[in-house]
Amino acid sequence: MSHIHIPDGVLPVWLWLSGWVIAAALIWFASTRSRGADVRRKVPLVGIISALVLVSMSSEIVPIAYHINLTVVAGVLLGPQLAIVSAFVVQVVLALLGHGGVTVIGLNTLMTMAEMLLGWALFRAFVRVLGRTRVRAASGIATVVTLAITTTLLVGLVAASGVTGATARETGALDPQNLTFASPFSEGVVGVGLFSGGEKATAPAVGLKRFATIVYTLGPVGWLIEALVTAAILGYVARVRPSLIFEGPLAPTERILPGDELGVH
Amino acid sequence: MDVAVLDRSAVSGRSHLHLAAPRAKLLAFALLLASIVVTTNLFVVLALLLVLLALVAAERLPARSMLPLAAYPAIFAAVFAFASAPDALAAALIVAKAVTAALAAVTLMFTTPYPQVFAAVQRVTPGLVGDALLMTYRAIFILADKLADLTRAIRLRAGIAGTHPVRSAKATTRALGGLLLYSVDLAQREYDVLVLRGYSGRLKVAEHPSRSPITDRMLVAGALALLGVATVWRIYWIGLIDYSWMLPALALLGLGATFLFRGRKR
Amino acid sequence: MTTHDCDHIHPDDPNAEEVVRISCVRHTYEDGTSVHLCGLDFLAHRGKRVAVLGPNGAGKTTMLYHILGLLKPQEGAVSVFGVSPSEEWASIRRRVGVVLQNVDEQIISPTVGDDVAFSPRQYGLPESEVRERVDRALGLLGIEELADRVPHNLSGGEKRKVALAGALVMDPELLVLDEPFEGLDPKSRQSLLDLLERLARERCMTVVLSTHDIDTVPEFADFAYVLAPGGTIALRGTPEEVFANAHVLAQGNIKPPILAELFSRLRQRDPSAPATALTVDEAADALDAWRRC
Amino acid sequence: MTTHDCDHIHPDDPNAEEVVRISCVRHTYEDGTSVHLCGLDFLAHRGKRVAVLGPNGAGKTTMLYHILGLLKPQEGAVSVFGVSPSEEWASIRRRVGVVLQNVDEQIISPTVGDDVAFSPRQYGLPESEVRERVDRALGLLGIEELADRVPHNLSGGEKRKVALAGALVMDPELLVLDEPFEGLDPKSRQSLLDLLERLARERCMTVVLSTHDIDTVPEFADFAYVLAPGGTIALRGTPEEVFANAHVLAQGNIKPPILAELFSRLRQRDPSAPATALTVDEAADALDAWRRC
Repeated sequence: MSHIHIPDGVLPVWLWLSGWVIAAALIWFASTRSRGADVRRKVPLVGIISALVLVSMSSEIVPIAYHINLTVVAGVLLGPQLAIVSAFVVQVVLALLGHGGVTVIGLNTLMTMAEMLLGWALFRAFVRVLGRTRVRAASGIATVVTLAITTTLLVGLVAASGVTGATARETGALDPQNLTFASPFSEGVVGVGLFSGGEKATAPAVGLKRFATIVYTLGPVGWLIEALVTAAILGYVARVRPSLIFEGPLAPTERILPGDELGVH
Repeated sequence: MDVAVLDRSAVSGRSHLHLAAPRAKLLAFALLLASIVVTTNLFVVLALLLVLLALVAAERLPARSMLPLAAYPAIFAAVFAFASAPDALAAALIVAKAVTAALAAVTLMFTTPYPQVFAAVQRVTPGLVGDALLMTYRAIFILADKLADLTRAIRLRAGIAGTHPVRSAKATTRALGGLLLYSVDLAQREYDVLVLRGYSGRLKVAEHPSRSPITDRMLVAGALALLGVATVWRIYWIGLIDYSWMLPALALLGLGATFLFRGRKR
Repeated sequence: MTTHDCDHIHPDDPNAEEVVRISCVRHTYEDGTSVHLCGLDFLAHRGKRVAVLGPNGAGKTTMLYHILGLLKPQEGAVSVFGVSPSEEWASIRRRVGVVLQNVDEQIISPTVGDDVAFSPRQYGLPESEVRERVDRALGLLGIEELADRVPHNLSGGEKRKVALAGALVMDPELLVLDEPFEGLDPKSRQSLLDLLERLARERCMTVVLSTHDIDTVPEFADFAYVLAPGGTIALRGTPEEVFANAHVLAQGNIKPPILAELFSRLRQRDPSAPATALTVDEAADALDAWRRC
Repeated sequence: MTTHDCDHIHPDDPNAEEVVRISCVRHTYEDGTSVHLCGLDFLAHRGKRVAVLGPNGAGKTTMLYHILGLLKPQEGAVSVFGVSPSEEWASIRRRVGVVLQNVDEQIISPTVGDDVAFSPRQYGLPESEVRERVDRALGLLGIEELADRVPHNLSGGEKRKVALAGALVMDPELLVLDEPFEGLDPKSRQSLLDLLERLARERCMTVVLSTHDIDTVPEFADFAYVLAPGGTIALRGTPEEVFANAHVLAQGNIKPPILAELFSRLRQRDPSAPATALTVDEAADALDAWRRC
């Protein structure tokens, strides 16, 4: 659930605009706090982890329904400051490839950010509780909890947007009244069947309930897949290169020389 | 997501849109998005979509690669619309808006090399963000290649699909773990190369000048006109609603004319 | 594994068992580049070591990808063990071992032992047999001591050996190697050559490899094929036959081995100079004899 | 660029201008691997082409990384243009051009032209000068027609040329290349050798490169250094001097060039055989003369 697939021009302006404002503030905060050389050294890492998230998002496990996000992995490896930047970068690229709306980049950034930051914090907490030997368990639980929380955030967002009903009137975005229009076909069968104004008085709660039901029934399967993948990946990294996980994201990485240099022991 | 095709088109395409200044294209893109946000009329959105399609056709852009990308968000929009839209009309509007905005974005990316687009973002964001954005884009290619190599290796050594889904899933996940480690090492090497080649905290992108100022002006003027139409229809919708059908009809005529003209030129 | 007699099979011998045959395959890449593997048929017989030579971009890798069923011929036919690899890869993949160019990406497990065990585990062999096979494969390459190491921290040469162990673990009948000598120092190269020779002799394994390291060909190959740019198979034969055709090699942007060049220079100056020798020892013998006579 | 006289500088000549000096540097990696570049000092003088030879894992790349300031010596000293590269890289980096091993990862811009323009743009040169420099660098390598191409569609050899153009665009005084011949076919290799020779001669450029392709050394290098496993600098001198020490090469797991081997075999059989020739032409001359006398 790392981003909302809501197109441009559906959410009310105040909502997506405040998404942009909050996201911009956080990005500004993160980048002013990270002016040091040790952060600059990590810029390629931000780029490459963001690309990894993008690549994994675009390789679907079950076509259309599920793709993995690796947001928790990204959060754990990047730490909070860099994760904020990474979330924004991921959403900009997605939007420019037509994958999501441009106006909702702000909100989507906040969603991805929330996932990365929560994932990072929960992973660290669970590792502290369970110990370093149980990285898999810690990352699995952290992922499920993170996704459950961010899915709830998403439902809350949709509820706040009011796109599902009468409150849309004040935003004007999907005013049922605006949507009724007269066309040359409006008297015919087509008009009545497809383009009639429909049940104008749909209660707001119905749409939201339907949305929430869909998200909460389809969601957990995705959470589980994501948790298994995250656990496997972080378990692997913990085994092969533990310093990446335990020493904090800004610790200098071990320099692995390409090619033939590590043959002598 | 075939990024390689996109990049090739953006860099080596020779249409008018390729000649236009990136700034003009970004401005036109923003105006078009504004029209999509403003409008609440399905016919207006359809007209915008048809105009864009006519543009793609007239410029002979690689529609075969562009349209699937643009249609992709329709799937999610449809899910969202099904879940939350009060009626079929609203649902159709949601899907149409998604596809139109996506087509606009895809048209921009297929006609403008990515650093030119990202340079615009870079100008208004902190250095860290712009640089990360530029590096992300490049890394997508490298990682997509690596992932392809990895899955190829797995296929050769046992095959992914088939009889043991759990074992296959495990293998795929391990491959992702390997890809991650590779990525971390790659990041280090990439930074080394950047420093060796003169990087000191800000990637510099030279802005492409316009090679066709007329196209720039026409693009912006056209986008402004569309925004105007969308706004007028939004404000005076009660009076204009009976004539809404004329917009997509006009756009459709334009699209037809484009094809006719294209055919004759050949 | 018993020892078979795999010697003395000439490519034109009608009784030899064909393992790989490629007839006039054309492949066009997305960007319009076209590789046309034609001219002569490519053949590899049981127990033979076959080298594919050619300059950068001639289509060596394309050819190997066709053998592995990774590409589907748009024209012409490929047959491996009598079937089309692109259509029935699943039925022959246990009989084929592969090491592609970038060994880095072919190592997919957290330890060397696990990685070598990848294929047998995927095929669902019992764990005891898996372990036995892994030990055997590591032993063949002489890298038993690496079993518990993390592949990411190995040197390039070691990684190549691990990948090779992973390819040999299922006792394949056909081994396909893309540029296996790249990045190996002389000692590692020599031990790889010895291993391939042993596998071909003792197990009747067919080995197909691509290389542009021409100097290893006389030491390695029973037969060599030379690709000209664009994929045309310009030459085939034993290394001696191939290297005798210096002008075809030159057309294909292939530098003949240094010794072949030296002997052809000597013959230019003095027609009594001996015929081309392909190894240093033979060359020293020949020159010594030439001087004495 | 004017032509200088860069010839006839012997490494022990006190008047020669030192560009690089490495004295007994030790580097220990986190996993405990230690490389000790000691034994003899490594020196590279202005206008000279210096080859670093050694088997896999001897520390060739480690040595180059020290020259480039990417590693900081824990012991010993490195000096490039008189300063320590790990501390003052910014002050010398305009004078150094680099191509590392994985060229794929070093091409970072969307078109070849932009990529070659990377360094001058980063240094803030005016756009007109940037363009002029890019054209010149592309011209040097004969790849002007690639300027508008997308790098990821290029062949391996083309990518290597693009990376080299990017390294040459600032007219560096020192060029550092890690295994530049890897993956090049004979023709591309020869044209790279010719270019390096021209750069060293006409522009007095110092070239330091690592390779395990021993046969290119006589053609390429003014001086060669041989690293033994562990990083010890076992030998230095002109290619002739180095290859005369066959036993040191053998200890360092380096196979001497084929011709050197041939001549040493001949001398074993017949002490009157000529001294080692390093190119095919010289060898043919020497053998011809030997036979006649």
